[in-house]
Amino acid sequence: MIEHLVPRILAKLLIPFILLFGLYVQFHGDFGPGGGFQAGVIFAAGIILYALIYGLDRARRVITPGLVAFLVALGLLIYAGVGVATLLLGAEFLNYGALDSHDPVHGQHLGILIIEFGVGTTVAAVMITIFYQFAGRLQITRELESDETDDEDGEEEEMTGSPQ
Amino acid sequence: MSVGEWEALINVVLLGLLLVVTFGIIRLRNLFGVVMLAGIYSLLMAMVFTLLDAVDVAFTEAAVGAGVSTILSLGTLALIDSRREKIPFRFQFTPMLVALVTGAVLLWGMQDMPAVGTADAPNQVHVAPYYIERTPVEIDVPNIVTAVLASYRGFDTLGEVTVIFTAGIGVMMLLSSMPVIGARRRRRRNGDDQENDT
Amino acid sequence: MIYGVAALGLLVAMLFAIIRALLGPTLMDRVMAVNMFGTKTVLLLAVLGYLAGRPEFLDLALVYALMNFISIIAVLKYFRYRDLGQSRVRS
Amino acid sequence: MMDWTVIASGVLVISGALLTIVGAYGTLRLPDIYTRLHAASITDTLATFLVLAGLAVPSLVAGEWLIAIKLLFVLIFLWFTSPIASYSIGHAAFFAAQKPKLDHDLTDAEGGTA
Repeated sequence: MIEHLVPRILAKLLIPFILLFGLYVQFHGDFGPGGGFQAGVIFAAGIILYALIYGLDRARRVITPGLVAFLVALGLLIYAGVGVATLLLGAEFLNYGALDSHDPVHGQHLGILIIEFGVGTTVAAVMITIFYQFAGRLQITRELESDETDDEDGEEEEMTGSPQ
Repeated sequence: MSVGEWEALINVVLLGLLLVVTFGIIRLRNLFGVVMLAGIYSLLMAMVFTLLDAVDVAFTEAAVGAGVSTILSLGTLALIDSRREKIPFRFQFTPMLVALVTGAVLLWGMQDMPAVGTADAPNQVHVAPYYIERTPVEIDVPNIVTAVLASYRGFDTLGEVTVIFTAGIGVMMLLSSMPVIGARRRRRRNGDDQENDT
Repeated sequence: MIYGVAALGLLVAMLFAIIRALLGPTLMDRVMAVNMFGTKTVLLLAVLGYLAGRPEFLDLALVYALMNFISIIAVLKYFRYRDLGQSRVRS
Repeated sequence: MMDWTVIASGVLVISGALLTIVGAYGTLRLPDIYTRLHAASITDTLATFLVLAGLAVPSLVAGEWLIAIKLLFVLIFLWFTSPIASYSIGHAAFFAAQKPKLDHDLTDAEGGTA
Protein backbone atom coordinates (compact mmCIF):
# COMPACT_ATOMS: atom_id res chain seq x y z
CA MET A 1 0.00 0.00 0.00
CA ILE A 2 2.97 2.27 0.53
CA GLU A 3 3.09 3.07 -3.17
CA HIS A 4 -0.39 4.62 -3.03
CA LEU A 5 0.53 8.24 -2.54
CA VAL A 6 -2.85 9.74 -1.61
CA PRO A 7 -3.79 7.35 1.23
CA ARG A 8 -0.22 7.37 2.53
CA ILE A 9 0.11 11.13 2.87
CA LEU A 10 -3.38 11.66 4.26
CA ALA A 11 -3.06 8.77 6.67
CA LYS A 12 0.17 10.30 7.89
CA LEU A 13 -1.83 13.46 8.58
CA LEU A 14 -4.79 11.74 10.21
CA ILE A 15 -3.20 9.03 12.39
CA PRO A 16 -2.06 11.54 15.06
CA PHE A 17 -5.57 12.95 15.21
CA ILE A 18 -7.09 9.48 15.59
CA LEU A 19 -4.70 8.62 18.42
CA LEU A 20 -5.29 11.99 20.07
CA PHE A 21 -9.04 11.57 19.78
CA GLY A 22 -8.68 8.14 21.36
CA LEU A 23 -6.90 9.68 24.32
CA TYR A 24 -9.58 12.40 24.54
CA VAL A 25 -12.31 9.77 24.67
CA GLN A 26 -10.29 7.83 27.25
CA PHE A 27 -9.87 10.64 29.73
CA HIS A 28 -13.06 12.53 28.95
CA GLY A 29 -15.29 9.54 29.70
CA ASP A 30 -16.29 10.98 33.08
CA PHE A 31 -17.79 14.05 31.46
CA GLY A 32 -19.21 13.02 28.12
CA PRO A 33 -19.89 9.88 26.14
CA GLY A 34 -17.01 7.51 25.97
CA GLY A 35 -14.74 5.55 28.21
CA GLY A 36 -12.07 2.94 28.17
CA PHE A 37 -13.67 0.51 25.75
CA GLN A 38 -14.41 3.05 23.03
CA ALA A 39 -11.04 4.72 23.48
CA GLY A 40 -9.22 1.41 23.17
CA VAL A 41 -10.99 0.59 19.93
CA ILE A 42 -10.29 4.04 18.46
CA PHE A 43 -6.63 3.86 19.47
CA ALA A 44 -6.32 0.38 17.97
CA ALA A 45 -7.94 1.64 14.77
CA GLY A 46 -5.18 4.23 14.44
CA ILE A 47 -2.51 1.53 14.74
CA ILE A 48 -4.42 -0.72 12.33
CA LEU A 49 -4.54 2.12 9.81
CA TYR A 50 -0.77 2.46 10.11
CA ALA A 51 -0.38 -1.29 9.57
CA LEU A 52 -2.65 -1.18 6.52
CA ILE A 53 -0.79 1.67 4.89
CA TYR A 54 2.82 0.91 5.77
CA GLY A 55 2.58 -2.86 5.96
CA LEU A 56 2.45 -5.30 8.81
CA ASP A 57 6.22 -5.62 9.14
CA ARG A 58 6.74 -1.93 9.83
CA ALA A 59 3.83 -1.80 12.24
CA ARG A 60 5.31 -4.78 14.07
CA ARG A 61 8.60 -2.92 14.36
CA VAL A 62 6.86 0.11 15.89
CA ILE A 63 4.56 -1.84 18.21
CA THR A 64 6.08 -5.24 18.67
CA PRO A 65 3.83 -8.27 19.26
CA GLY A 66 5.66 -8.86 22.52
CA LEU A 67 4.74 -5.40 23.76
CA VAL A 68 1.13 -5.91 22.70
CA ALA A 69 0.94 -9.24 24.49
CA PHE A 70 2.37 -7.55 27.58
CA LEU A 71 -0.24 -4.77 27.37
CA VAL A 72 -3.09 -7.28 27.00
CA ALA A 73 -2.24 -8.65 30.42
CA LEU A 74 -1.21 -5.31 31.92
CA GLY A 75 -4.61 -3.66 31.47
CA LEU A 76 -6.44 -6.45 33.26
CA LEU A 77 -3.79 -6.48 35.98
CA ILE A 78 -4.23 -2.72 36.52
CA TYR A 79 -7.97 -3.23 36.91
CA ALA A 80 -7.69 -6.17 39.28
CA GLY A 81 -4.79 -4.47 41.06
CA VAL A 82 -7.01 -1.54 41.99
CA GLY A 83 -9.42 -4.03 43.53
CA VAL A 84 -6.64 -5.68 45.51
CA ALA A 85 -5.36 -2.25 46.60
CA THR A 86 -8.77 -1.33 47.99
CA LEU A 87 -8.86 -4.68 49.77
CA LEU A 88 -5.48 -3.92 51.36
CA LEU A 89 -6.69 -0.46 52.37
CA GLY A 90 -9.47 -2.08 54.31
CA ALA A 91 -12.50 -1.63 52.08
CA GLU A 92 -14.44 -3.98 49.82
CA PHE A 93 -13.06 -5.24 46.51
CA LEU A 94 -13.20 -2.37 43.96
CA ASN A 95 -14.60 0.15 46.48
CA TYR A 96 -12.56 3.08 45.21
CA GLY A 97 -13.58 5.32 48.08
CA ALA A 98 -10.75 3.82 50.12
CA LEU A 99 -8.11 5.04 47.68
CA ASP A 100 -8.15 8.48 49.27
CA SER A 101 -8.29 8.39 53.05
CA HIS A 102 -9.54 11.96 53.38
CA ASP A 103 -12.14 12.28 50.65
CA PRO A 104 -13.97 9.17 49.37
CA VAL A 105 -15.39 11.10 46.38
CA HIS A 106 -11.90 11.95 45.26
CA GLY A 107 -10.95 8.32 45.71
CA GLN A 108 -13.84 7.36 43.43
CA HIS A 109 -12.57 9.80 40.77
CA LEU A 110 -9.09 8.31 40.98
CA GLY A 111 -10.34 4.73 40.90
CA ILE A 112 -12.57 5.32 37.86
CA LEU A 113 -9.72 7.01 36.00
CA ILE A 114 -7.30 4.16 36.71
CA ILE A 115 -9.64 1.31 35.86
CA GLU A 116 -10.81 3.04 32.67
CA PHE A 117 -7.16 3.26 31.72
CA GLY A 118 -6.81 -0.46 32.37
CA VAL A 119 -9.87 -1.22 30.25
CA GLY A 120 -8.55 0.95 27.43
CA THR A 121 -5.14 -0.72 27.51
CA THR A 122 -6.54 -4.23 27.35
CA VAL A 123 -9.08 -3.45 24.63
CA ALA A 124 -6.58 -1.62 22.42
CA ALA A 125 -3.99 -4.38 22.83
CA VAL A 126 -6.51 -7.15 22.13
CA MET A 127 -7.79 -5.42 18.99
CA ILE A 128 -4.24 -4.91 17.71
CA THR A 129 -3.42 -8.53 18.54
CA ILE A 130 -6.42 -9.84 16.65
CA PHE A 131 -5.54 -7.74 13.63
CA TYR A 132 -1.89 -8.79 13.73
CA GLN A 133 -2.82 -12.45 13.91
CA PHE A 134 -5.42 -12.33 11.15
CA ALA A 135 -3.32 -10.21 8.83
CA GLY A 136 -0.11 -12.09 9.49
CA ARG A 137 -1.61 -15.52 8.97
CA LEU A 138 -1.27 -15.55 5.18
CA GLN A 139 2.42 -14.79 5.47
CA ILE A 140 2.89 -17.82 7.72
CA THR A 141 0.88 -19.99 5.35
CA ARG A 142 2.99 -18.89 2.41
CA GLU A 143 6.17 -19.50 4.37
CA LEU A 144 5.07 -22.99 5.24
CA GLU A 145 4.21 -23.74 1.63
CA SER A 146 7.52 -22.40 0.36
CA ASP A 147 9.21 -24.33 3.12
CA GLU A 148 7.70 -27.55 1.91
CA THR A 149 8.77 -26.96 -1.65
CA ASP A 150 12.16 -25.34 -1.10
CA ASP A 151 13.92 -25.68 2.20
CA GLU A 152 16.84 -23.34 1.46
CA ASP A 153 14.51 -20.46 0.71
CA GLY A 154 12.61 -21.00 3.91
CA GLU A 155 15.72 -20.41 5.96
CA GLU A 156 15.99 -16.79 4.81
CA GLU A 157 12.32 -16.00 5.11
CA GLU A 158 12.31 -17.19 8.63
CA MET A 159 14.67 -14.42 9.65
CA THR A 160 12.43 -11.68 8.30
CA GLY A 161 9.10 -13.35 8.72
CA SER A 162 9.09 -14.55 12.28
CA PRO A 163 7.76 -12.12 14.87
CA GLN A 164 10.01 -10.95 17.65
CA MET B 1 -44.75 18.67 15.35
CA SER B 2 -42.85 18.46 18.59
CA VAL B 3 -39.31 17.21 18.96
CA GLY B 4 -40.53 13.93 20.39
CA GLU B 5 -42.80 13.31 17.42
CA TRP B 6 -40.00 14.05 14.98
CA GLU B 7 -37.74 11.65 16.84
CA ALA B 8 -40.42 8.97 16.78
CA LEU B 9 -40.89 9.45 13.04
CA ILE B 10 -37.13 9.25 12.37
CA ASN B 11 -36.94 6.19 14.60
CA VAL B 12 -39.63 4.43 12.61
CA VAL B 13 -37.89 5.24 9.32
CA LEU B 14 -34.55 4.01 10.71
CA LEU B 15 -36.09 0.76 11.90
CA GLY B 16 -37.68 0.29 8.48
CA LEU B 17 -34.30 0.74 6.82
CA LEU B 18 -32.87 -1.73 9.33
CA LEU B 19 -35.47 -4.26 8.23
CA VAL B 20 -34.61 -3.74 4.56
CA VAL B 21 -30.90 -4.18 5.23
CA THR B 22 -31.53 -7.32 7.29
CA PHE B 23 -33.51 -8.94 4.50
CA GLY B 24 -30.76 -7.90 2.09
CA ILE B 25 -28.17 -9.64 4.26
CA ILE B 26 -30.29 -12.78 4.37
CA ARG B 27 -30.80 -12.84 0.61
CA LEU B 28 -27.23 -12.03 -0.38
CA ARG B 29 -25.13 -15.05 -1.37
CA ASN B 30 -21.78 -13.27 -1.42
CA LEU B 31 -19.72 -12.98 1.75
CA PHE B 32 -18.03 -9.75 0.75
CA GLY B 33 -21.40 -8.14 0.07
CA VAL B 34 -22.63 -9.40 3.43
CA VAL B 35 -19.68 -7.74 5.15
CA MET B 36 -20.50 -4.45 3.43
CA LEU B 37 -24.20 -4.65 4.32
CA ALA B 38 -23.26 -5.48 7.90
CA GLY B 39 -21.33 -2.21 7.92
CA ILE B 40 -24.52 -0.37 6.93
CA TYR B 41 -26.40 -2.27 9.63
CA SER B 42 -23.89 -1.12 12.22
CA LEU B 43 -24.23 2.52 11.12
CA LEU B 44 -28.02 2.28 11.37
CA MET B 45 -27.83 0.72 14.82
CA ALA B 46 -25.59 3.55 16.01
CA MET B 47 -28.24 6.04 14.93
CA VAL B 48 -31.04 4.08 16.62
CA PHE B 49 -29.03 4.00 19.85
CA THR B 50 -28.46 7.73 19.55
CA LEU B 51 -32.18 8.35 19.21
CA LEU B 52 -32.79 6.22 22.30
CA ASP B 53 -30.38 8.55 24.16
CA ALA B 54 -27.98 5.67 24.77
CA VAL B 55 -25.01 7.75 23.69
CA ASP B 56 -22.35 5.53 25.27
CA VAL B 57 -23.68 2.43 23.53
CA ALA B 58 -23.90 4.34 20.26
CA PHE B 59 -20.32 5.45 20.77
CA THR B 60 -19.19 1.85 21.18
CA GLU B 61 -21.13 0.82 18.10
CA ALA B 62 -19.58 3.70 16.17
CA ALA B 63 -16.02 2.94 17.23
CA VAL B 64 -16.28 -0.80 16.63
CA GLY B 65 -18.39 -0.61 13.49
CA ALA B 66 -16.39 2.11 11.77
CA GLY B 67 -13.00 1.06 13.00
CA VAL B 68 -12.36 -2.61 13.33
CA SER B 69 -15.26 -4.94 12.60
CA THR B 70 -15.20 -4.50 8.81
CA ILE B 71 -11.41 -4.77 8.74
CA LEU B 72 -11.39 -7.96 10.79
CA SER B 73 -14.12 -9.45 8.59
CA LEU B 74 -12.04 -8.62 5.50
CA GLY B 75 -9.01 -10.18 7.16
CA THR B 76 -11.04 -13.34 7.66
CA LEU B 77 -12.25 -13.25 4.06
CA ALA B 78 -8.64 -13.02 2.91
CA LEU B 79 -7.87 -16.20 4.83
CA ILE B 80 -10.73 -18.25 3.43
CA ASP B 81 -11.71 -18.76 -0.15
CA SER B 82 -14.83 -16.64 -0.25
CA ARG B 83 -15.58 -17.39 -3.90
CA ARG B 84 -16.51 -20.95 -3.08
CA GLU B 85 -19.47 -19.95 -0.93
CA LYS B 86 -22.20 -20.55 -3.46
CA ILE B 87 -25.06 -21.73 -1.34
CA PRO B 88 -28.24 -22.14 -3.33
CA PHE B 89 -31.23 -20.34 -1.96
CA ARG B 90 -34.03 -22.77 -1.28
CA PHE B 91 -37.12 -22.55 0.81
CA GLN B 92 -37.20 -24.72 3.92
CA PHE B 93 -40.48 -25.16 5.68
CA THR B 94 -39.57 -26.18 9.24
CA PRO B 95 -37.03 -23.42 10.05
CA MET B 96 -39.46 -20.89 8.57
CA LEU B 97 -42.26 -22.20 10.81
CA VAL B 98 -40.04 -22.09 13.90
CA ALA B 99 -38.94 -18.54 13.13
CA LEU B 100 -42.50 -17.37 12.52
CA VAL B 101 -43.82 -18.98 15.72
CA THR B 102 -40.97 -17.54 17.78
CA GLY B 103 -41.58 -14.10 16.31
CA ALA B 104 -45.28 -14.32 17.00
CA VAL B 105 -44.65 -15.38 20.61
CA LEU B 106 -42.24 -12.49 21.10
CA LEU B 107 -44.73 -10.03 19.64
CA TRP B 108 -47.46 -11.46 21.85
CA GLY B 109 -45.20 -11.15 24.90
CA MET B 110 -44.47 -7.55 24.01
CA GLN B 111 -48.10 -6.63 24.75
CA ASP B 112 -47.35 -6.50 28.46
CA MET B 113 -44.25 -4.36 28.15
CA PRO B 114 -44.46 -0.68 29.06
CA ALA B 115 -43.90 1.86 26.30
CA VAL B 116 -40.37 3.06 25.61
CA GLY B 117 -39.32 5.71 28.10
CA THR B 118 -42.21 5.29 30.53
CA ALA B 119 -41.22 6.75 33.86
CA ASP B 120 -42.85 4.08 36.02
CA ALA B 121 -41.61 1.08 34.06
CA PRO B 122 -40.10 -1.62 36.30
CA ASN B 123 -36.55 -1.03 35.08
CA GLN B 124 -36.83 2.70 35.86
CA VAL B 125 -38.01 2.29 39.46
CA HIS B 126 -35.72 -0.53 40.57
CA VAL B 127 -32.17 0.79 41.02
CA ALA B 128 -32.05 3.65 38.53
CA PRO B 129 -33.38 6.29 41.01
CA TYR B 130 -30.71 5.25 43.47
CA TYR B 131 -27.97 5.75 40.91
CA ILE B 132 -29.38 9.09 39.80
CA GLU B 133 -29.73 10.37 43.36
CA ARG B 134 -26.52 9.02 44.82
CA THR B 135 -24.07 9.57 41.95
CA PRO B 136 -23.62 13.33 42.52
CA VAL B 137 -23.05 12.67 46.23
CA GLU B 138 -20.95 9.52 46.19
CA ILE B 139 -19.00 9.68 42.95
CA ASP B 140 -19.59 13.12 41.48
CA VAL B 141 -18.92 12.48 37.81
CA PRO B 142 -21.23 14.16 35.29
CA ASN B 143 -21.70 11.02 33.18
CA ILE B 144 -23.80 8.68 35.30
CA VAL B 145 -23.26 5.84 32.82
CA THR B 146 -19.56 5.93 33.60
CA ALA B 147 -20.29 5.97 37.32
CA VAL B 148 -22.55 2.91 37.07
CA LEU B 149 -20.24 1.07 34.73
CA ALA B 150 -16.98 1.72 36.49
CA SER B 151 -17.93 2.04 40.13
CA TYR B 152 -21.33 0.64 41.08
CA ARG B 153 -20.91 -2.31 38.75
CA GLY B 154 -17.14 -2.42 38.71
CA PHE B 155 -17.05 -6.15 39.30
CA ASP B 156 -19.25 -6.74 36.26
CA THR B 157 -16.95 -4.60 34.12
CA LEU B 158 -13.97 -6.53 35.43
CA GLY B 159 -15.65 -9.64 34.09
CA GLU B 160 -16.18 -8.00 30.70
CA VAL B 161 -12.54 -7.03 30.48
CA THR B 162 -11.64 -10.60 31.35
CA VAL B 163 -13.82 -11.78 28.46
CA ILE B 164 -11.98 -9.48 26.06
CA PHE B 165 -8.66 -10.63 27.50
CA THR B 166 -9.67 -14.24 26.96
CA ALA B 167 -10.68 -13.49 23.38
CA GLY B 168 -7.28 -11.97 22.70
CA ILE B 169 -5.45 -14.90 24.26
CA GLY B 170 -7.61 -17.34 22.31
CA VAL B 171 -6.87 -15.68 18.96
CA MET B 172 -3.20 -15.57 19.87
CA MET B 173 -3.13 -19.28 20.62
CA LEU B 174 -5.13 -20.27 17.55
CA LEU B 175 -3.46 -18.15 14.89
CA SER B 176 -0.10 -17.22 16.31
CA SER B 177 2.97 -18.02 14.30
CA MET B 178 5.06 -19.24 17.20
CA PRO B 179 3.89 -22.86 17.42
CA VAL B 180 3.97 -23.27 13.63
CA ILE B 181 7.51 -21.99 13.29
CA GLY B 182 8.60 -24.03 16.28
CA ALA B 183 7.16 -27.15 14.69
CA ARG B 184 8.97 -26.36 11.46
CA ARG B 185 12.28 -25.92 13.27
CA ARG B 186 11.76 -29.22 15.03
CA ARG B 187 10.91 -30.90 11.79
CA ARG B 188 14.00 -29.51 10.15
CA ARG B 189 16.24 -30.45 13.04
CA ASN B 190 15.31 -34.09 13.18
CA GLY B 191 13.95 -34.38 9.70
CA ASP B 192 17.08 -34.45 7.54
CA ASP B 193 16.51 -38.08 6.79
CA GLN B 194 12.87 -37.48 5.92
CA GLU B 195 13.61 -34.79 3.37
CA ASN B 196 12.76 -37.06 0.52
CA ASP B 197 9.35 -37.66 1.97
CA THR B 198 8.27 -34.06 1.76
CA MET C 1 -38.69 21.55 12.95
CA ILE C 2 -36.25 22.52 10.21
CA TYR C 3 -33.80 19.98 11.55
CA GLY C 4 -36.50 17.32 11.43
CA VAL C 5 -37.16 18.04 7.75
CA ALA C 6 -33.42 17.96 7.04
CA ALA C 7 -33.12 14.65 8.89
CA LEU C 8 -35.92 13.19 6.79
CA GLY C 9 -34.17 14.41 3.64
CA LEU C 10 -30.96 12.72 4.74
CA LEU C 11 -32.94 9.55 5.45
CA VAL C 12 -34.29 9.59 1.89
CA ALA C 13 -30.70 9.85 0.62
CA MET C 14 -29.81 6.93 2.90
CA LEU C 15 -32.64 4.91 1.40
CA PHE C 16 -31.14 5.53 -2.06
CA ALA C 17 -27.74 4.41 -0.76
CA ILE C 18 -29.27 1.22 0.67
CA ILE C 19 -31.03 0.50 -2.61
CA ARG C 20 -27.70 0.88 -4.39
CA ALA C 21 -26.07 -1.43 -1.84
CA LEU C 22 -28.78 -4.06 -2.30
CA LEU C 23 -28.90 -3.86 -6.08
CA GLY C 24 -25.16 -4.01 -6.57
CA PRO C 25 -24.56 -5.11 -9.30
CA THR C 26 -20.82 -5.27 -8.62
CA LEU C 27 -19.07 -5.50 -5.27
CA MET C 28 -17.55 -2.05 -5.69
CA ASP C 29 -21.03 -0.55 -5.95
CA ARG C 30 -21.77 -1.96 -2.53
CA VAL C 31 -18.53 -0.57 -1.13
CA MET C 32 -19.35 2.83 -2.56
CA ALA C 33 -22.84 2.68 -1.07
CA VAL C 34 -21.38 1.90 2.37
CA ASN C 35 -18.98 4.81 2.12
CA MET C 36 -21.75 7.17 1.02
CA PHE C 37 -23.94 5.88 3.82
CA GLY C 38 -21.18 6.62 6.31
CA THR C 39 -20.93 10.24 5.21
CA LYS C 40 -24.68 10.66 5.51
CA THR C 41 -24.56 9.07 8.95
CA VAL C 42 -22.12 11.74 10.09
CA LEU C 43 -24.47 14.45 8.85
CA LEU C 44 -27.57 12.81 10.33
CA LEU C 45 -25.90 12.36 13.73
CA ALA C 46 -25.00 16.05 13.77
CA VAL C 47 -28.53 17.04 12.77
CA LEU C 48 -30.04 14.67 15.37
CA GLY C 49 -27.90 16.28 18.05
CA TYR C 50 -29.39 19.66 17.22
CA LEU C 51 -32.89 18.22 16.89
CA ALA C 52 -32.68 16.72 20.38
CA GLY C 53 -30.94 19.82 21.71
CA ARG C 54 -27.91 17.80 22.77
CA PRO C 55 -24.95 18.78 20.60
CA GLU C 56 -22.76 16.36 22.60
CA PHE C 57 -23.72 13.87 19.92
CA LEU C 58 -21.06 15.59 17.81
CA ASP C 59 -18.45 13.33 19.43
CA LEU C 60 -20.15 10.45 17.65
CA ALA C 61 -20.12 12.27 14.33
CA LEU C 62 -16.44 13.00 14.91
CA VAL C 63 -15.68 9.30 15.38
CA TYR C 64 -17.33 8.43 12.09
CA ALA C 65 -15.70 11.34 10.27
CA LEU C 66 -12.29 10.19 11.49
CA MET C 67 -12.61 6.46 11.10
CA ASN C 68 -15.08 5.67 8.36
CA PHE C 69 -12.42 5.61 5.66
CA ILE C 70 -10.20 3.03 7.37
CA SER C 71 -12.44 0.17 6.32
CA ILE C 72 -12.48 1.51 2.74
CA ILE C 73 -8.68 1.45 2.70
CA ALA C 74 -8.88 -2.13 3.95
CA VAL C 75 -11.20 -2.88 1.02
CA LEU C 76 -8.65 -1.45 -1.43
CA LYS C 77 -5.93 -3.52 0.14
CA TYR C 78 -8.10 -6.62 0.05
CA PHE C 79 -8.87 -6.19 -3.63
CA ARG C 80 -5.33 -5.24 -4.58
CA TYR C 81 -3.34 -7.85 -2.65
CA ARG C 82 -5.87 -10.28 -1.12
CA ASP C 83 -3.81 -9.94 2.05
CA LEU C 84 -4.26 -7.27 4.69
CA GLY C 85 -0.75 -7.82 6.04
CA GLN C 86 1.07 -7.19 2.78
CA SER C 87 4.14 -5.09 3.38
CA ARG C 88 6.07 -4.16 0.27
CA VAL C 89 5.71 -4.34 -3.49
CA ARG C 90 6.50 -7.81 -4.64
CA SER C 91 9.10 -7.88 -7.37
CA MET D 1 -39.66 33.08 16.50
CA MET D 2 -38.38 33.32 12.96
CA ASP D 3 -35.36 35.55 13.33
CA TRP D 4 -32.53 35.52 10.86
CA THR D 5 -30.45 32.81 12.54
CA VAL D 6 -33.25 30.30 12.15
CA ILE D 7 -33.82 31.30 8.54
CA ALA D 8 -30.12 31.20 7.65
CA SER D 9 -29.57 27.92 9.43
CA GLY D 10 -32.69 26.40 7.89
CA VAL D 11 -31.84 27.47 4.34
CA LEU D 12 -28.31 26.09 4.62
CA VAL D 13 -29.32 22.78 6.20
CA ILE D 14 -32.26 22.15 3.87
CA SER D 15 -30.25 22.97 0.75
CA GLY D 16 -27.51 20.66 1.98
CA ALA D 17 -30.03 17.87 2.51
CA LEU D 18 -31.46 18.47 -0.97
CA LEU D 19 -28.00 18.24 -2.51
CA THR D 20 -27.43 14.99 -0.64
CA ILE D 21 -30.63 13.56 -2.10
CA VAL D 22 -29.59 14.68 -5.59
CA GLY D 23 -26.21 12.99 -5.19
CA ALA D 24 -27.75 9.78 -3.86
CA TYR D 25 -30.24 9.77 -6.72
CA GLY D 26 -27.32 10.15 -9.08
CA THR D 27 -25.76 6.98 -7.75
CA LEU D 28 -29.00 5.20 -8.62
CA ARG D 29 -29.28 6.56 -12.15
CA LEU D 30 -25.72 6.64 -13.46
CA PRO D 31 -24.58 3.59 -15.40
CA ASP D 32 -21.25 2.39 -13.95
CA ILE D 33 -19.11 2.56 -10.84
CA TYR D 34 -16.88 5.42 -11.93
CA THR D 35 -19.69 7.81 -12.73
CA ARG D 36 -21.56 6.76 -9.60
CA LEU D 37 -18.45 7.48 -7.59
CA HIS D 38 -18.44 10.93 -9.09
CA ALA D 39 -22.01 11.54 -7.99
CA ALA D 40 -21.35 10.15 -4.52
CA SER D 41 -18.19 12.09 -3.83
CA ILE D 42 -19.34 15.42 -5.22
CA THR D 43 -21.97 15.59 -2.49
CA ASP D 44 -19.38 14.85 0.16
CA THR D 45 -17.88 18.29 -0.18
CA LEU D 46 -20.58 20.87 -0.85
CA ALA D 47 -23.54 19.18 0.84
CA THR D 48 -21.45 18.41 3.91
CA PHE D 49 -20.29 21.99 4.07
CA LEU D 50 -23.82 23.36 3.74
CA VAL D 51 -25.33 21.11 6.41
CA LEU D 52 -22.55 21.63 8.92
CA ALA D 53 -22.41 25.37 8.28
CA GLY D 54 -26.15 25.56 8.80
CA LEU D 55 -25.77 23.74 12.12
CA ALA D 56 -22.90 26.01 13.15
CA VAL D 57 -24.91 29.23 12.69
CA PRO D 58 -27.03 28.98 15.87
CA SER D 59 -24.05 27.82 17.92
CA LEU D 60 -21.92 30.71 16.71
CA VAL D 61 -24.68 33.22 17.47
CA ALA D 62 -25.16 31.73 20.92
CA GLY D 63 -21.41 31.87 21.48
CA GLU D 64 -20.94 28.12 21.98
CA TRP D 65 -17.45 28.01 20.55
CA LEU D 66 -16.63 24.43 21.55
CA ILE D 67 -19.54 23.07 19.52
CA ALA D 68 -18.71 25.24 16.52
CA ILE D 69 -15.10 24.06 16.64
CA LYS D 70 -16.23 20.44 16.82
CA LEU D 71 -18.39 21.02 13.75
CA LEU D 72 -15.41 22.56 12.01
CA PHE D 73 -13.32 19.50 12.85
CA VAL D 74 -16.02 17.17 11.52
CA LEU D 75 -16.06 19.18 8.30
CA ILE D 76 -12.27 19.15 7.95
CA PHE D 77 -12.01 15.44 8.63
CA LEU D 78 -14.79 14.69 6.15
CA TRP D 79 -13.05 16.82 3.56
CA PHE D 80 -9.84 14.89 4.16
CA THR D 81 -11.22 11.39 4.40
CA SER D 82 -13.87 11.25 1.67
CA PRO D 83 -11.33 11.86 -1.13
CA ILE D 84 -9.21 9.00 0.26
CA ALA D 85 -12.27 6.78 0.26
CA SER D 86 -13.17 7.75 -3.29
CA TYR D 87 -9.59 7.18 -4.40
CA SER D 88 -9.54 3.78 -2.72
CA ILE D 89 -12.84 2.71 -4.27
CA GLY D 90 -11.75 3.85 -7.71
CA HIS D 91 -8.45 2.01 -7.42
CA ALA D 92 -10.10 -1.12 -6.08
CA ALA D 93 -12.61 -1.07 -8.94
CA PHE D 94 -9.74 -0.73 -11.37
CA PHE D 95 -7.89 -3.66 -9.82
CA ALA D 96 -11.08 -5.67 -9.83
CA ALA D 97 -10.85 -5.24 -13.61
CA GLN D 98 -13.99 -3.23 -14.08
CA LYS D 99 -14.06 -1.34 -17.32
CA PRO D 100 -15.79 2.02 -17.48
CA LYS D 101 -18.88 1.98 -19.62
CA LEU D 102 -18.27 4.07 -22.70
CA ASP D 103 -20.79 5.69 -24.98
CA HIS D 104 -21.21 2.72 -27.28
CA ASP D 105 -21.75 0.34 -24.35
CA LEU D 106 -24.86 2.14 -23.20
CA THR D 107 -28.36 1.41 -24.28
CA ASP D 108 -30.75 4.17 -25.21
CA ALA D 109 -32.47 3.92 -21.86
CA GLU D 110 -29.23 4.75 -20.09
CA GLY D 111 -28.64 7.84 -22.18
CA GLY D 112 -26.18 6.36 -24.63
CA THR D 113 -25.80 7.43 -28.24
CA ALA D 114 -25.55 4.00 -29.79
